Amino acid sequence: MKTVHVRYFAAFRDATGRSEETIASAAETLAELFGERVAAHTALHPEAAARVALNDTLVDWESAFSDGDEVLFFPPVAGG
Amino acid sequence: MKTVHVRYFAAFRDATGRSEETIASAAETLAELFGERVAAHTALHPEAAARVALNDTLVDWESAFSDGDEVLFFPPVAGG
Amino acid sequence: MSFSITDTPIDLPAIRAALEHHGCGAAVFFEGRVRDHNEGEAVDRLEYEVYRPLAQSEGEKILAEAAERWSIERSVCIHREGRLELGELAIVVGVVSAHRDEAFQAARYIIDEAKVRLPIWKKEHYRSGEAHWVNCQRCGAHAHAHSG
Amino acid sequence: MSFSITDTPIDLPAIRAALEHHGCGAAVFFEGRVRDHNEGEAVDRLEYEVYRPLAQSEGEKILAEAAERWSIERSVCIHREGRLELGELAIVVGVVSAHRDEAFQAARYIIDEAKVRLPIWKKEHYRSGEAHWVNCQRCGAHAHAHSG
Repeated sequence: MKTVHVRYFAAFRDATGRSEETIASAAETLAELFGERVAAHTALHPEAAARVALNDTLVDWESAFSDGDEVLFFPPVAGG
Repeated sequence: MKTVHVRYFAAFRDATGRSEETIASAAETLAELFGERVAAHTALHPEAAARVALNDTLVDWESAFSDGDEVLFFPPVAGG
Repeated sequence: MSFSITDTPIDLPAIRAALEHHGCGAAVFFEGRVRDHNEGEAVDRLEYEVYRPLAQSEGEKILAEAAERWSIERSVCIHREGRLELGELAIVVGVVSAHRDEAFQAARYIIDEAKVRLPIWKKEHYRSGEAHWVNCQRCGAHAHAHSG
Repeated sequence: MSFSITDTPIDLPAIRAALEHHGCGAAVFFEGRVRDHNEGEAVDRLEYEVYRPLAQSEGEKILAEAAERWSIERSVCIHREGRLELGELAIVVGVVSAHRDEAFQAARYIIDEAKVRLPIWKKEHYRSGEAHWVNCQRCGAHAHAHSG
Protein backbone atom coordinates (compact mmCIF):
# COMPACT_ATOMS: atom_id res chain seq x y z
CA MET A 1 0.00 0.00 0.00
CA LYS A 2 1.18 3.46 -0.90
CA THR A 3 0.00 6.62 0.73
CA VAL A 4 -0.71 9.44 -1.73
CA HIS A 5 -2.10 12.91 -1.49
CA VAL A 6 -4.88 13.41 -4.06
CA ARG A 7 -6.30 16.74 -5.24
CA TYR A 8 -9.56 17.28 -7.13
CA PHE A 9 -10.35 20.30 -9.32
CA ALA A 10 -13.49 21.97 -10.61
CA ALA A 11 -16.18 19.37 -11.45
CA PHE A 12 -14.18 16.62 -9.74
CA ARG A 13 -14.09 18.67 -6.55
CA ASP A 14 -17.85 19.19 -6.76
CA ALA A 15 -18.36 15.44 -7.37
CA THR A 16 -16.21 14.31 -4.47
CA GLY A 17 -17.24 17.11 -2.16
CA ARG A 18 -13.59 17.81 -1.32
CA SER A 19 -10.57 19.46 -2.84
CA GLU A 20 -8.07 16.95 -1.45
CA GLU A 21 -7.65 13.77 0.53
CA THR A 22 -4.83 11.54 1.67
CA ILE A 23 -5.44 7.90 0.91
CA ALA A 24 -3.81 4.50 0.99
CA SER A 25 -3.94 2.66 -2.31
CA ALA A 26 -2.91 -0.68 -3.76
CA ALA A 27 -3.28 0.63 -7.32
CA GLU A 28 -0.32 0.35 -9.67
CA THR A 29 -1.18 3.02 -12.23
CA LEU A 30 -2.84 6.41 -11.97
CA ALA A 31 -5.74 5.07 -14.03
CA GLU A 32 -6.28 2.39 -11.42
CA LEU A 33 -6.00 4.96 -8.66
CA PHE A 34 -8.68 7.06 -10.34
CA GLY A 35 -10.83 3.93 -10.70
CA GLU A 36 -10.59 3.42 -6.93
CA ARG A 37 -11.65 7.02 -6.37
CA VAL A 38 -14.66 6.55 -8.69
CA ALA A 39 -15.62 3.56 -6.58
CA ALA A 40 -15.20 5.57 -3.37
CA HIS A 41 -17.18 8.65 -4.50
CA THR A 42 -20.52 7.83 -6.06
CA ALA A 43 -20.84 11.18 -7.85
CA LEU A 44 -17.37 10.95 -9.43
CA HIS A 45 -17.43 9.70 -13.02
CA PRO A 46 -14.77 9.08 -15.62
CA GLU A 47 -14.36 11.84 -18.21
CA ALA A 48 -12.95 11.22 -21.66
CA ALA A 49 -10.69 14.27 -21.65
CA ALA A 50 -9.62 14.16 -18.00
CA ARG A 51 -5.90 14.46 -17.31
CA VAL A 52 -3.64 13.62 -14.45
CA ALA A 53 -0.53 15.25 -13.01
CA LEU A 54 2.03 13.72 -10.70
CA ASN A 55 3.90 16.19 -8.49
CA ASP A 56 2.96 19.10 -10.78
CA THR A 57 3.89 17.39 -14.06
CA LEU A 58 1.29 16.15 -16.53
CA VAL A 59 1.77 12.43 -17.05
CA ASP A 60 0.19 9.47 -18.80
CA TRP A 61 -2.69 7.69 -17.06
CA GLU A 62 -0.71 4.45 -17.22
CA SER A 63 2.14 5.96 -15.19
CA ALA A 64 3.07 4.37 -11.90
CA PHE A 65 3.26 6.41 -8.70
CA SER A 66 5.18 6.21 -5.46
CA ASP A 67 4.49 6.45 -1.80
CA GLY A 68 4.22 10.13 -0.81
CA ASP A 69 3.39 11.42 -4.30
CA GLU A 70 0.90 14.19 -4.92
CA VAL A 71 -1.65 13.29 -7.60
CA LEU A 72 -3.82 15.94 -9.32
CA PHE A 73 -7.01 14.86 -11.07
CA PHE A 74 -8.04 17.39 -13.73
CA PRO A 75 -11.48 17.23 -15.33
CA PRO A 76 -11.61 18.33 -19.01
CA VAL A 77 -10.19 21.85 -19.28
CA ALA A 78 -12.05 24.82 -20.74
CA GLY A 79 -9.75 27.84 -20.77
CA GLY A 80 -9.97 30.86 -23.03
CA MET B 1 -9.83 62.56 -81.10
CA LYS B 2 -11.27 62.41 -77.62
CA THR B 3 -10.51 64.85 -74.87
CA VAL B 4 -9.89 63.21 -71.49
CA HIS B 5 -8.88 64.38 -68.08
CA VAL B 6 -5.99 62.26 -66.77
CA ARG B 7 -4.83 62.02 -63.13
CA TYR B 8 -1.51 60.60 -61.90
CA PHE B 9 -0.88 59.28 -58.40
CA ALA B 10 2.19 58.70 -56.23
CA ALA B 11 5.15 57.50 -58.34
CA PHE B 12 3.30 58.31 -61.57
CA ARG B 13 2.82 61.89 -60.38
CA ASP B 14 6.52 62.12 -59.55
CA ALA B 15 7.42 60.67 -62.96
CA THR B 16 5.21 63.02 -64.95
CA GLY B 17 5.81 66.02 -62.72
CA ARG B 18 2.09 66.69 -62.54
CA SER B 19 -0.98 65.37 -60.78
CA GLU B 20 -3.32 65.90 -63.74
CA GLU B 21 -3.57 67.00 -67.34
CA THR B 22 -6.24 67.33 -69.98
CA ILE B 23 -5.23 65.78 -73.27
CA ALA B 24 -6.54 64.91 -76.71
CA SER B 25 -6.02 61.28 -77.66
CA ALA B 26 -6.66 59.00 -80.62
CA ALA B 27 -6.18 55.88 -78.44
CA GLU B 28 -8.97 53.31 -78.35
CA THR B 29 -8.19 51.57 -75.07
CA LEU B 30 -6.88 52.76 -71.72
CA ALA B 31 -3.73 50.67 -72.28
CA GLU B 32 -3.11 52.61 -75.50
CA LEU B 33 -3.80 55.88 -73.72
CA PHE B 34 -1.24 54.99 -71.07
CA GLY B 35 1.23 54.07 -73.83
CA GLU B 36 0.81 57.57 -75.28
CA ARG B 37 1.49 59.08 -71.86
CA VAL B 38 4.64 56.97 -71.51
CA ALA B 39 5.77 58.36 -74.87
CA ALA B 40 4.97 61.91 -73.76
CA HIS B 41 6.70 61.74 -70.34
CA THR B 42 10.23 60.31 -70.51
CA ALA B 43 10.31 59.41 -66.79
CA LEU B 44 6.99 57.53 -66.89
CA HIS B 45 7.38 53.77 -67.22
CA PRO B 46 4.95 50.88 -67.36
CA GLU B 47 4.47 48.98 -64.09
CA ALA B 48 3.34 45.38 -63.95
CA ALA B 49 0.82 45.95 -61.17
CA ALA B 50 -0.46 49.36 -62.25
CA ARG B 51 -4.23 49.78 -62.41
CA VAL B 52 -6.59 52.15 -64.08
CA ALA B 53 -9.92 53.68 -63.10
CA LEU B 54 -12.45 55.34 -65.32
CA ASN B 55 -14.69 57.89 -63.61
CA ASP B 56 -13.88 56.44 -60.16
CA THR B 57 -14.43 52.80 -61.12
CA LEU B 58 -11.58 50.33 -61.48
CA VAL B 59 -11.67 48.89 -65.00
CA ASP B 60 -9.73 46.64 -67.32
CA TRP B 61 -6.82 48.12 -69.25
CA GLU B 62 -8.48 47.02 -72.48
CA SER B 63 -11.57 49.12 -71.74
CA ALA B 64 -12.54 51.85 -74.17
CA PHE B 65 -13.13 55.41 -72.98
CA SER B 66 -15.22 58.33 -74.11
CA ASP B 67 -14.79 62.00 -74.73
CA GLY B 68 -14.94 63.84 -71.43
CA ASP B 69 -14.00 60.84 -69.25
CA GLU B 70 -11.75 61.13 -66.24
CA VAL B 71 -8.95 58.53 -66.23
CA LEU B 72 -6.94 57.69 -63.09
CA PHE B 73 -3.58 56.00 -63.45
CA PHE B 74 -2.61 54.13 -60.28
CA PRO B 75 0.92 52.82 -59.79
CA PRO B 76 1.20 49.55 -57.81
CA VAL B 77 -0.51 50.01 -54.46
CA ALA B 78 1.14 49.49 -51.09
CA GLY B 79 -1.41 49.98 -48.35
CA GLY B 80 -1.31 48.52 -44.86
CA MET C 1 7.56 36.11 -24.14
CA SER C 2 5.34 36.59 -21.16
CA PHE C 3 2.61 34.33 -19.84
CA SER C 4 0.57 35.13 -16.77
CA ILE C 5 -2.60 34.47 -14.83
CA THR C 6 -4.42 37.35 -13.18
CA ASP C 7 -7.35 37.60 -10.82
CA THR C 8 -7.93 41.27 -11.70
CA PRO C 9 -9.14 42.64 -15.06
CA ILE C 10 -6.63 42.10 -17.86
CA ASP C 11 -4.61 45.27 -18.42
CA LEU C 12 -4.65 45.85 -22.19
CA PRO C 13 -2.52 49.01 -22.18
CA ALA C 14 0.21 47.09 -20.35
CA ILE C 15 0.05 44.33 -22.96
CA ARG C 16 0.28 46.89 -25.75
CA ALA C 17 3.25 48.55 -24.09
CA ALA C 18 5.04 45.20 -23.79
CA LEU C 19 4.54 44.68 -27.52
CA GLU C 20 5.87 48.01 -28.77
CA HIS C 21 8.77 47.20 -31.04
CA HIS C 22 9.92 49.36 -33.92
CA GLY C 23 11.23 46.35 -35.82
CA CYS C 24 7.72 44.92 -36.03
CA GLY C 25 5.31 45.87 -38.78
CA ALA C 26 2.59 43.51 -37.65
CA ALA C 27 0.69 42.94 -34.43
CA VAL C 28 -2.11 40.43 -33.94
CA PHE C 29 -4.28 40.35 -30.85
CA PHE C 30 -6.83 37.76 -29.88
CA GLU C 31 -9.34 38.48 -27.11
CA GLY C 32 -11.57 35.87 -25.58
CA ARG C 33 -14.56 37.63 -24.06
CA VAL C 34 -17.39 36.44 -21.85
CA ARG C 35 -20.27 35.75 -24.22
CA ASP C 36 -23.92 36.07 -23.24
CA HIS C 37 -24.86 32.65 -24.56
CA ASN C 38 -23.56 29.13 -24.91
CA GLU C 39 -25.30 26.25 -26.60
CA GLY C 40 -28.66 27.95 -26.39
CA GLU C 41 -28.45 29.02 -22.74
CA ALA C 42 -28.34 32.65 -21.61
CA VAL C 43 -25.13 33.17 -19.68
CA ASP C 44 -24.99 35.64 -16.80
CA ARG C 45 -21.37 35.41 -15.67
CA LEU C 46 -18.42 33.03 -15.56
CA GLU C 47 -15.99 31.68 -13.06
CA TYR C 48 -12.53 30.47 -14.01
CA GLU C 49 -10.65 28.10 -11.76
CA VAL C 50 -6.94 27.90 -12.48
CA TYR C 51 -4.33 25.54 -11.18
CA ARG C 52 -1.59 28.12 -11.26
CA PRO C 53 1.65 26.13 -10.98
CA LEU C 54 0.90 24.00 -14.05
CA ALA C 55 -0.96 26.72 -15.95
CA GLN C 56 2.11 28.89 -15.66
CA SER C 57 4.60 26.29 -16.87
CA GLU C 58 2.31 25.01 -19.62
CA GLY C 59 1.55 28.56 -20.78
CA GLU C 60 5.25 29.40 -20.98
CA LYS C 61 5.80 26.20 -22.94
CA ILE C 62 3.13 27.18 -25.47
CA LEU C 63 4.70 30.62 -26.02
CA ALA C 64 8.13 29.03 -26.44
CA GLU C 65 6.77 26.59 -29.01
CA ALA C 66 5.23 29.44 -31.00
CA ALA C 67 8.51 31.37 -30.92
CA GLU C 68 10.32 28.31 -32.18
CA ARG C 69 7.91 27.63 -35.04
CA TRP C 70 7.45 31.17 -36.32
CA SER C 71 9.74 34.12 -36.66
CA ILE C 72 8.04 36.39 -34.14
CA GLU C 73 9.60 39.08 -32.01
CA ARG C 74 7.48 39.08 -28.84
CA SER C 75 4.39 37.38 -27.48
CA VAL C 76 2.11 37.83 -24.50
CA CYS C 77 -0.68 35.65 -23.15
CA ILE C 78 -2.73 36.53 -20.08
CA HIS C 79 -5.58 34.44 -18.70
CA ARG C 80 -8.08 35.61 -16.17
CA GLU C 81 -8.98 33.78 -12.98
CA GLY C 82 -12.07 34.09 -10.77
CA ARG C 83 -15.43 35.70 -11.42
CA LEU C 84 -16.06 37.50 -14.74
CA GLU C 85 -19.04 39.48 -15.96
CA LEU C 86 -20.41 39.62 -19.53
CA GLY C 87 -18.05 41.26 -21.99
CA GLU C 88 -15.00 40.95 -19.74
CA LEU C 89 -11.74 39.63 -21.14
CA ALA C 90 -11.08 36.00 -20.27
CA ILE C 91 -7.85 35.72 -22.25
CA VAL C 92 -5.72 38.00 -24.38
CA VAL C 93 -3.01 36.85 -26.78
CA GLY C 94 -0.73 39.37 -28.49
CA VAL C 95 2.07 38.71 -30.97
CA VAL C 96 4.32 41.10 -32.89
CA SER C 97 6.57 40.25 -35.83
CA ALA C 98 8.18 41.90 -38.82
CA HIS C 99 5.53 40.50 -41.19
CA ARG C 100 1.91 39.64 -40.70
CA ASP C 101 1.79 35.99 -41.66
CA GLU C 102 3.92 34.93 -38.71
CA ALA C 103 1.95 37.04 -36.24
CA PHE C 104 -1.38 35.58 -37.39
CA GLN C 105 -0.17 32.00 -37.31
CA ALA C 106 1.56 32.28 -33.95
CA ALA C 107 -1.43 34.01 -32.31
CA ARG C 108 -3.73 31.32 -33.62
CA TYR C 109 -1.45 28.57 -32.37
CA ILE C 110 -1.19 30.11 -28.90
CA ILE C 111 -4.94 30.46 -28.37
CA ASP C 112 -5.68 27.01 -29.81
CA GLU C 113 -3.14 25.35 -27.54
CA ALA C 114 -4.10 27.45 -24.52
CA LYS C 115 -7.70 26.31 -24.80
CA VAL C 116 -6.85 22.63 -24.67
CA ARG C 117 -3.69 22.49 -22.58
CA LEU C 118 -3.96 24.96 -19.71
CA PRO C 119 -5.38 23.51 -16.48
CA ILE C 120 -8.23 25.99 -16.37
CA TRP C 121 -11.91 25.27 -15.84
CA LYS C 122 -14.90 27.40 -16.64
CA LYS C 123 -18.15 27.45 -14.71
CA GLU C 124 -21.02 29.11 -16.50
CA HIS C 125 -23.71 30.75 -14.43
CA TYR C 126 -26.95 30.93 -16.38
CA ARG C 127 -29.73 33.43 -16.19
CA SER C 128 -31.92 30.51 -15.08
CA GLY C 129 -29.92 30.35 -11.84
CA GLU C 130 -28.19 27.10 -12.75
CA ALA C 131 -24.44 26.76 -13.11
CA HIS C 132 -22.36 24.17 -14.96
CA TRP C 133 -18.73 23.37 -15.42
CA VAL C 134 -18.36 23.67 -19.17
CA ASN C 135 -17.47 20.49 -21.05
CA CYS C 136 -17.83 18.46 -17.96
CA GLN C 137 -21.45 17.84 -17.20
CA ARG C 138 -21.91 17.30 -20.90
CA CYS C 139 -19.26 14.65 -21.43
CA GLY C 140 -19.95 12.80 -18.19
CA ALA C 141 -21.83 10.08 -20.04
CA HIS C 142 -18.81 9.11 -22.14
CA ALA C 143 -16.54 6.42 -20.79
CA HIS C 144 -12.92 7.45 -20.83
CA ALA C 145 -10.24 5.35 -22.40
CA HIS C 146 -8.03 5.02 -19.36
CA SER C 147 -10.49 3.92 -16.69
CA GLY C 148 -10.47 0.21 -17.41
CA MET D 1 -19.12 47.16 -40.71
CA SER D 2 -17.16 50.34 -40.82
CA PHE D 3 -14.34 51.33 -43.15
CA SER D 4 -12.61 54.67 -42.97
CA ILE D 5 -9.52 56.65 -43.87
CA THR D 6 -8.08 59.09 -41.37
CA ASP D 7 -5.34 61.70 -41.48
CA THR D 8 -5.04 61.77 -37.69
CA PRO D 9 -3.75 58.95 -35.45
CA ILE D 10 -6.01 55.90 -35.46
CA ASP D 11 -8.26 55.93 -32.40
CA LEU D 12 -8.01 52.43 -30.92
CA PRO D 13 -10.41 53.00 -27.99
CA ALA D 14 -13.07 54.07 -30.49
CA ILE D 15 -12.49 50.90 -32.52
CA ARG D 16 -12.75 48.80 -29.38
CA ALA D 17 -15.96 50.54 -28.38
CA ALA D 18 -17.45 49.86 -31.80
CA LEU D 19 -16.64 46.18 -31.37
CA GLU D 20 -18.18 45.64 -27.93
CA HIS D 21 -20.83 43.00 -28.36
CA HIS D 22 -21.97 40.61 -25.66
CA GLY D 23 -22.86 37.96 -28.19
CA CYS D 24 -19.24 37.73 -29.29
CA GLY D 25 -16.76 35.49 -27.52
CA ALA D 26 -13.91 36.28 -29.89
CA ALA D 27 -12.20 39.43 -31.09
CA VAL D 28 -9.22 39.54 -33.45
CA PHE D 29 -7.26 42.71 -34.14
CA PHE D 30 -4.58 43.25 -36.71
CA GLU D 31 -2.35 46.31 -36.51
CA GLY D 32 0.01 47.37 -39.27
CA ARG D 33 2.71 49.53 -37.70
CA VAL D 34 5.49 51.64 -39.21
CA ARG D 35 8.58 49.44 -39.11
CA ASP D 36 12.10 50.78 -38.76
CA HIS D 37 13.44 48.77 -41.69
CA ASN D 38 12.48 47.47 -45.11
CA GLU D 39 14.58 45.30 -47.35
CA GLY D 40 17.76 46.19 -45.51
CA GLU D 41 17.22 49.96 -45.38
CA ALA D 42 16.70 51.92 -42.18
CA VAL D 43 13.32 53.64 -42.36
CA ASP D 44 12.76 56.99 -40.67
CA ARG D 45 9.12 57.71 -41.44
CA LEU D 46 6.39 56.99 -43.97
CA GLU D 47 3.94 58.88 -46.06
CA TYR D 48 0.67 57.36 -47.24
CA GLU D 49 -1.14 58.81 -50.21
CA VAL D 50 -4.76 57.73 -50.50
CA TYR D 51 -7.24 58.22 -53.30
CA ARG D 52 -10.17 58.50 -50.97
CA PRO D 53 -13.24 58.02 -53.21
CA LEU D 54 -12.10 54.62 -54.44
CA ALA D 55 -10.36 53.60 -51.23
CA GLN D 56 -13.65 54.10 -49.40
CA SER D 57 -15.79 52.11 -51.81
CA GLU D 58 -13.22 49.35 -52.20
CA GLY D 59 -12.71 49.14 -48.42
CA GLU D 60 -16.44 48.82 -47.82
CA LYS D 61 -16.58 46.11 -50.48
CA ILE D 62 -13.84 44.12 -48.71
CA LEU D 63 -15.67 44.28 -45.36
CA ALA D 64 -18.91 43.21 -47.04
CA GLU D 65 -17.16 40.25 -48.67
CA ALA D 66 -15.75 39.15 -45.31
CA ALA D 67 -19.18 39.39 -43.70
CA GLU D 68 -20.62 37.29 -46.48
CA ARG D 69 -17.99 34.57 -46.27
CA TRP D 70 -17.76 34.21 -42.49
CA SER D 71 -20.27 34.37 -39.71
CA ILE D 72 -18.95 37.50 -38.00
CA GLU D 73 -20.88 40.06 -36.03
CA ARG D 74 -19.00 43.32 -36.67
CA SER D 75 -15.86 44.49 -38.43
CA VAL D 76 -13.84 47.69 -38.57
CA CYS D 77 -10.97 48.72 -40.82
CA ILE D 78 -9.22 52.08 -40.58
CA HIS D 79 -6.29 53.15 -42.74
CA ARG D 80 -4.09 56.11 -42.04
CA GLU D 81 -3.24 58.85 -44.55
CA GLY D 82 -0.34 61.33 -44.59
CA ARG D 83 2.89 61.37 -42.61
CA LEU D 84 3.58 58.65 -40.02
CA GLU D 85 6.46 58.20 -37.59
CA LEU D 86 8.03 54.90 -36.48
CA GLY D 87 5.72 52.70 -34.47
CA GLU D 88 2.55 54.54 -35.52
CA LEU D 89 -0.47 52.61 -36.68
CA ALA D 90 -0.87 52.50 -40.46
CA ILE D 91 -3.91 50.23 -40.48
CA VAL D 92 -6.09 48.53 -37.90
CA VAL D 93 -8.51 45.70 -38.61
CA GLY D 94 -10.87 44.45 -35.93
CA VAL D 95 -13.43 41.64 -36.12
CA VAL D 96 -15.75 40.15 -33.51
CA SER D 97 -17.70 36.93 -33.76
CA ALA D 98 -19.24 34.28 -31.55
CA HIS D 99 -16.32 31.89 -32.14
CA ARG D 100 -12.66 32.47 -32.85
CA ASP D 101 -12.17 30.68 -36.14
CA GLU D 102 -14.40 33.10 -38.03
CA ALA D 103 -12.80 36.17 -36.46
CA PHE D 104 -9.29 35.00 -37.36
CA GLN D 105 -10.19 34.11 -40.92
CA ALA D 106 -12.14 37.28 -41.60
CA ALA D 107 -9.44 39.54 -40.12
CA ARG D 108 -6.82 37.84 -42.25
CA TYR D 109 -8.94 38.20 -45.37
CA ILE D 110 -9.57 41.89 -44.73
CA ILE D 111 -5.91 42.81 -44.26
CA ASP D 112 -4.78 40.66 -47.20
CA GLU D 113 -7.31 42.24 -49.54
CA ALA D 114 -6.74 45.76 -48.20
CA LYS D 115 -3.05 45.52 -48.97
CA VAL D 116 -3.56 44.69 -52.62
CA ARG D 117 -6.83 46.41 -53.49
CA LEU D 118 -6.98 49.80 -51.78
CA PRO D 119 -5.66 52.69 -53.90
CA ILE D 120 -3.05 53.64 -51.31
CA TRP D 121 0.64 54.31 -51.87
CA LYS D 122 3.47 54.31 -49.39
CA LYS D 123 6.57 56.46 -49.62
CA GLU D 124 9.39 55.37 -47.36
CA HIS D 125 11.79 58.02 -46.09
CA TYR D 126 15.11 56.44 -45.22
CA ARG D 127 17.63 57.47 -42.65
CA SER D 128 19.99 58.04 -45.56
CA GLY D 129 17.81 60.95 -46.66
CA GLU D 130 16.47 59.17 -49.71
CA ALA D 131 12.78 58.40 -50.21
CA HIS D 132 11.08 55.81 -52.41
CA TRP D 133 7.57 54.85 -53.31
CA VAL D 134 7.44 51.26 -52.12
CA ASN D 135 6.99 48.62 -54.81
CA CYS D 136 7.34 51.18 -57.51
CA GLN D 137 10.94 52.07 -58.02
CA ARG D 138 11.69 48.40 -57.59
CA CYS D 139 9.36 47.01 -60.20
CA GLY D 140 9.97 49.76 -62.74
CA ALA D 141 12.21 47.48 -64.75
CA HIS D 142 9.42 44.96 -65.38
CA ALA D 143 7.35 45.41 -68.49
CA HIS D 144 3.63 45.26 -67.75
CA ALA D 145 1.28 43.06 -69.64
CA HIS D 146 -1.08 45.76 -70.80
CA SER D 147 1.30 48.31 -72.31
CA GLY D 148 1.64 46.82 -75.77
